[in-house]
Amino acid sequence: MTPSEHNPDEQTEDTSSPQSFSLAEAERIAEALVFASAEPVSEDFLAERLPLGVDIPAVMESLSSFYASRGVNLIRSADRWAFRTAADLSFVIRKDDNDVRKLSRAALEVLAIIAYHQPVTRAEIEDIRGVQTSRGTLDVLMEAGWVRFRGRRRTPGRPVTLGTTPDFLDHFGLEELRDLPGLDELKGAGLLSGRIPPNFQVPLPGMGDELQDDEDPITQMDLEELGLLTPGGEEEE
Amino acid sequence: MTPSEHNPDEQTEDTSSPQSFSLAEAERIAEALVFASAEPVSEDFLAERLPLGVDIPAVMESLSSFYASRGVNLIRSADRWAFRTAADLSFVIRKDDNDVRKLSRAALEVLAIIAYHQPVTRAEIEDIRGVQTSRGTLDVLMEAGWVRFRGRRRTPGRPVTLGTTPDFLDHFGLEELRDLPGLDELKGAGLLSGRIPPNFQVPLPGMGDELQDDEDPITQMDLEELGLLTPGGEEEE
Amino acid sequence: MAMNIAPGAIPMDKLWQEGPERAADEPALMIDVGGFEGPLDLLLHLARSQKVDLARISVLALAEQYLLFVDSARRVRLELAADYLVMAAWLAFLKSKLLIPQQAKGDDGPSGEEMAAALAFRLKRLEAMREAATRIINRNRLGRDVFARGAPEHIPHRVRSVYDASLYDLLSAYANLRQRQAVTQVTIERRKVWSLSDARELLTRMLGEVTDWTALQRYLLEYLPPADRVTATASAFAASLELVREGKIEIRQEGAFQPIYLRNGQQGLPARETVVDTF
Repeated sequence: MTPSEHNPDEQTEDTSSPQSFSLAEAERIAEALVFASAEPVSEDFLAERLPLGVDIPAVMESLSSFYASRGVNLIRSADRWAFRTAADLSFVIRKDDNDVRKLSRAALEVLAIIAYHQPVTRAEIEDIRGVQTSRGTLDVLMEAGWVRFRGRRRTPGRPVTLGTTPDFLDHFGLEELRDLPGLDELKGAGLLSGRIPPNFQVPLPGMGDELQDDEDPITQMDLEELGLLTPGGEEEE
Repeated sequence: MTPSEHNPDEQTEDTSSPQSFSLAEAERIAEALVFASAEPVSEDFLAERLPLGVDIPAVMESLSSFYASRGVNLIRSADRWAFRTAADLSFVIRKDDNDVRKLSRAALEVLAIIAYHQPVTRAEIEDIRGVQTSRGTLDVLMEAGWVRFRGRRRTPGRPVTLGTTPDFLDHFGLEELRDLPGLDELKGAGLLSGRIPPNFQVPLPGMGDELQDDEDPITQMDLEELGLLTPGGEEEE
Repeated sequence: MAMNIAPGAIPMDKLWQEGPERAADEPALMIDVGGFEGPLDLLLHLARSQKVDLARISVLALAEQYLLFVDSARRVRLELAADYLVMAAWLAFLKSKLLIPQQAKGDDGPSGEEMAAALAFRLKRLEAMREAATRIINRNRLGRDVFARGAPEHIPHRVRSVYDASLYDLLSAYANLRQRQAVTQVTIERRKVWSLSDARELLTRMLGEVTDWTALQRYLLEYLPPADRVTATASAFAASLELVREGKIEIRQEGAFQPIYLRNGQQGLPARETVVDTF
């Protein structure tokens, strides 16, 4: 016994003429489309499925304020829409088998730096943290779908730049990057303004005692060749 | 501006006394629980999570009639509750049923080789992968619109060379081929791990569309030979 | 003395009190270096123990604390990663600059005060990022506090393409493949050496904009474990020759076995001969 009555007259034929298409009907369709999906849905996606001329932002705003007080809210994140349970109800819904990714402290720090400083290169991340990013830390963030390669910096070496994804915003309940907590204060304090003035120099990481894969260690032979050790020379204390 | 206002007073402390617990609040919780659940939800399940004394059937009936006219309906089946898209809207939801297919690992590998090593011949792909590429794999990539024939190599047998399309760049959010991460970035992201042979290299993909010195353009004849055009057929762009 | 702070009242204090009565097997250091994410993290930790606003920390005191820490680590033969030692050398250099009264202005790069300010800035920035990270992670998270539709009915797809794959999928497929195909090599155990490029990087970074003659190696070697000194000296020397050849630094030595002085090459001009055009 399905309560959903099938109203044949709602399936209007002349969807091409916008005025004949009621706002309520557009809301029903948009609601159904977003509700059906676990992933946020872009306005483009909705536009493809709604009749031409429907003011999608208006429809979504109206729906969103309608749901604001309910147990399920319509949320916008990175210009995509999704239904999410209301945050204040987490205490009832919270599941025991909560599959939220545990992040290491390093990964969390790198994530924050990428979020606030994007587009940011790996070298800049290391400059901020003062330590090399261990292999796999970025991998964890990329696998989670929160961090992506954005492009390359147009500087010598063309280093790859990193940034966050729309899924990052969705996961942390942010509508857009400007909603990052404390962004304005950090900016105001000059803490996001890229680089330290060039005449400031503090040793950077990168001196990890592990050899890079593209270098070979200096051998005894090399040192002898360079005249830095006499052949068979003893080590000095 | 997140629509989910956190109303502290909604999180009433004395959930034990049913009369203080509003019907609206019970509805919010029930709604969120049914929404977030992967399975249809039994009334027992709801009763465990709602304060004692809440009349669950009444709550559900009220919710169900609320949703009856909306794009999403709350339906009961075999004493369990679930949200379903309104039946009359299935035409929007199912508009195009071609679900997005995930690329197979083989296809991803071939695509990646083509991206990094282009222009590349089929034999070279097989050389890199160490296995034969099944016909279907390339077809899938062509169908996706990410791979195209570029030309012919001026070597014996004049093998066809493959490359990526502008759609490929578009889909993967790259501005140009040179944005593909290089060896250092792959390593840095933890995608390449362990000891890497010193001669290991990741090619820097070329600038794209222009044919290289050892490539000839593909002709009408070639396309016919490749079975992509029926003899005398028109060229499709 | 009534004001005497009980030993251990400030946890960090334990670090600096190497009581002679300490049992030989007792770990002398209460700080686990492994618990720190590099020297900057350690510095931040030390700075916090000064219990003042980061903007008002005494960088000199901080440098001294850090050097003391490194010293005590060396005394108990705790192996410190090169990162920590490089920072120690740099701080020793900074300390000497801070202690020497400022010379004629403007002719020899950043003053000790400017360098100290840069360090304070970096500490502040790192701390700010830490706080930001905490604020992000404490937001309502999807799947923990806020939930998506549990039984989605339809997954919308991107416009146009029937197939989906992310750049990450693509890159990891490629990396895996290439790695699989890479010939497995016999790995020979690494000798503990400072490679030429280690040394090169180190010199470049430490020298920075320092334009006056400095015997930088002296600072560095002091903080290296004896076993590393030969290799570090050799590599640093070879690297400095390379840098001189490229015009990046200048080098001076008074005589055999005298300290080697280094300074930034060409006073900021690019290494290669630059033709100056008039525009």
